[in-house]
Amino acid sequence: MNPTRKRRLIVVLLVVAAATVAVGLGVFALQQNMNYLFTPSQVQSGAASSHKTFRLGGMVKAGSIQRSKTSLLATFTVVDADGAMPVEYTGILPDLFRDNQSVIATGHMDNAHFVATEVLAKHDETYMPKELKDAMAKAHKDKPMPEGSDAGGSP
Amino acid sequence: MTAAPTAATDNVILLETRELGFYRQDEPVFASLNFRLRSGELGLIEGDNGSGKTTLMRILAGLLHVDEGELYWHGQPLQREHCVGEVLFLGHQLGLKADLSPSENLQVAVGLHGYRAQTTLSAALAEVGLSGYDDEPVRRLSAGQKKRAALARLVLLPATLWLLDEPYANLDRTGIALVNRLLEEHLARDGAALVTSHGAVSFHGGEPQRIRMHA
Amino acid sequence: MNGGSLQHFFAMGGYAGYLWPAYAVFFVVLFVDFLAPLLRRRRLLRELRARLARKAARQSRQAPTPTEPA
Amino acid sequence: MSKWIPLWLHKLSSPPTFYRFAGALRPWLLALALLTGAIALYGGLVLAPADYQQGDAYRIIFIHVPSAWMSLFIYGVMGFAAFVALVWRIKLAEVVAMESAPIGAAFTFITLVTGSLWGKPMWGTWWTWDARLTSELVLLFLYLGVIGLYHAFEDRRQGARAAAFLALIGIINVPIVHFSVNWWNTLHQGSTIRLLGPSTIAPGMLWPLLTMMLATKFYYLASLFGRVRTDLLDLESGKDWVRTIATGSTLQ
Amino acid sequence: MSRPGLANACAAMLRRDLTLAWRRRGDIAMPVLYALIVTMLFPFALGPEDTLLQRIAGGVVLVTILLAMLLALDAMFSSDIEDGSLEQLVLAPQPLALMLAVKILAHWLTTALPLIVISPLLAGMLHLPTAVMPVLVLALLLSTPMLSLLGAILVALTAGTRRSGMLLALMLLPLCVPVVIFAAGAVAASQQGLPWLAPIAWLGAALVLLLVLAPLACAAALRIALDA
Repeated sequence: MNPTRKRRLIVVLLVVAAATVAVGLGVFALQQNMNYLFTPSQVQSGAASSHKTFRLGGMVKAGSIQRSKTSLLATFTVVDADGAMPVEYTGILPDLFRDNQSVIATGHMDNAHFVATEVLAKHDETYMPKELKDAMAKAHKDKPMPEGSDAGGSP
Repeated sequence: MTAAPTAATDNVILLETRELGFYRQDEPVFASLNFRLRSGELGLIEGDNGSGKTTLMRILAGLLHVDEGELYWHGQPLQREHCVGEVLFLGHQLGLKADLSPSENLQVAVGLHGYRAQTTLSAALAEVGLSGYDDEPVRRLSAGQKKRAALARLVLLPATLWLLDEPYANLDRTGIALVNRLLEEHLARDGAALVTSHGAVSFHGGEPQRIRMHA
Repeated sequence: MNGGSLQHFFAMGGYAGYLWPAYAVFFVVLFVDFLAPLLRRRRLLRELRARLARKAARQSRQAPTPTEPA
Repeated sequence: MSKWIPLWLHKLSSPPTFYRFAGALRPWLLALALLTGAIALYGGLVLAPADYQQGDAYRIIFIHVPSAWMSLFIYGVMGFAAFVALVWRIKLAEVVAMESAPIGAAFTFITLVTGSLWGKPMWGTWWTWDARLTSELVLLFLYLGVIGLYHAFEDRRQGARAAAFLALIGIINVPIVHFSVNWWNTLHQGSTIRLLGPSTIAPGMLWPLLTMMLATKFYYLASLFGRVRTDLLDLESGKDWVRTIATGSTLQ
Repeated sequence: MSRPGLANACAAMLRRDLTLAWRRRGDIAMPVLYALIVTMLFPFALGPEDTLLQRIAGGVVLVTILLAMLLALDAMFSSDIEDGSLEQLVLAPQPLALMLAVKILAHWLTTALPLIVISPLLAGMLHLPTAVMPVLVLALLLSTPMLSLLGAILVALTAGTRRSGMLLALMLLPLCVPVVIFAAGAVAASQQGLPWLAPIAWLGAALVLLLVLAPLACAAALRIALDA
């Protein structure tokens, strides 16, 4: 084998070996649990107890929003499939913040409720006029709009 | 291009250029350069300042990409891998680390290239006249002594083709004689060398092939 | 379209303060992007013409064409 | 090496030919961009109804989303041209790669600013370190790095090759940044327009979006051609064809 | 004539670079001093509040070390370019990528290793809990070689230019974003009592790939940059 080919072969073998090791480590890493967002039921089951500060994600329970008349204090309940967590937050809430809206709140636990330092509203990727939305809502009675997966390629 | 026919026609053609040209910002530095260099032959590249002598050297060394024309090495189109370890290049920058002594510098070069047969480091330093200086950092040597330290690489390392860009610069009379002696010995071993110089060179080991550069 | 609905249009349901700056940025950036090479081209051609004129002047002054340095 | 390239492409890649070709095509491309852009604006700002959730603020998507697409698309074009430039050393490819970078940077900048102007009322924040936003920001830095490296060299062609190399490294980097930031759960919504399955956007909102996408594509080509023409004049200023243009009475 | 083996060539290069670094010991101390000063400034700027300093300690140490390395990065090839040693290296009959890998290793040993050694001190100044220190050092051991490798490619690309300091920072920033995220992620996770192995594994995976690919890219970049 001439030296050029031999050198190329060595390079290719090294790359393949490195890729194998890297894939192995990647698989190992994926098996580890990386959860940076806790749902109310996870918090109640104690999954977040080791954290001081964490993120709470879920839907705003319909009718739970109460705004203070004297300050910017707002309290609401964040729910997921089988858990609920009272949240209190002082500050201006985003426009999209409303009933049944997905939100992410950053903050810490204070006794049984969550004190948020930041509340972000997550909107879905569906765009449609209000009339159409109402019509659709009528069609699938009290079924929430599908929350799309985040696997899309374009921003 | 004028390439005077030389006596050494029986030797193998080591290096050949065909219609070699080079452009900088689309301005030709030189164009259609043709010459053949046989083993045991010295090529003297002549030309004014800015005629592309250094550029040609860097192309032949493989530092610059060939824009136009072809290069042949032993009759084959030149590829980097073919002439690896057979070419020594001495450029304007000598490639010496100022904080290392001449012998330390040479050790690195030997580590990369290996020794030529029957040479030792101290013998090479003695040959270029740097015997007493092998522990002095290069920084403290004079310009001529630095050049000699770089020339010691030619003595020490194995190579077929030497590419020497202005080897006589900064050298005194004995230094010039040293370069000529090294060249003669190299040619006698069937090596070949290309030397650039813008000054007159008196080379005693036979008439060199003269290669004129112009755009 | 009467004045009222035009006003309504520009109000953008209360989001005018966000919407119109976004559109302004879009058009201003693209306009600058489009203009820059045109200006550069004008400058280049002007410089080139000046250079050629200088060269011609030089050549006419020295009757035998001088060798240009590469 | 050039035998792999079809003859017409080889001819087109000669600077004077491309200069004329681009010059002839550019006004048409610009006209198409303006026309489709105007239609899209009318459709997006006037005809399209307000969104059920976001009201009128969603109308920023008509520039934000096409710009975001273009920022990635142009990077793709730049990366491809950079690859061609490095492998085959074709001057035109170098110029296309280098002149795509400022346009890409412009679209990336627009994406970031309009996204910010959209995020404030909708999410409640101007900026969040979410995967898409961060990778878009990194994209901007990559574009700036390519532009900066290109201009750092005295020899333009050498600069182009070095910057092309950087552009290729960057291609690998963008998805990595995206996935690494994805860790921190993402706030940005998913893709609206899907290749597979139905789009989750009403048709009245979709067509202006697609039209605007077309307009930005036309605009990119028009702008690129203008830039490439200028750069070719600069790079080839020693050649006869450029002298003819410079001294010719008509600024063609 | 006898061609020296790869091991000999690597040893010669490594010895050369380490000797050179040792002859200029003062230069090794500079990044360390820089990192100490920058870390010291944080308590002054933010106030000596323990909880706040603790929260930012991991990230501050990482970023400080990144910046200190950036400071020393420019010098990786500059003297070799000035005196022509790099040309000689390119023309040597050894694989350029391997030789560059050795140079990068030498650079890492002389700039990053001293920084890693003092990193517990830096973290201690910001009251990072002692239990987190091993994770921090591990994260640094995996991430600093990546910065050296990525930096080497970019330094090689700018080898033909004169002004490169700011440009280098601009180009390195996007490339080191993922490295910083994962390294800081590991430290933060460990600090919060979470499993921190996953980000460390990602760092390891990236490092293994870069160890092979970066020297090759660096060699290609250098040939482009010298080609003028």
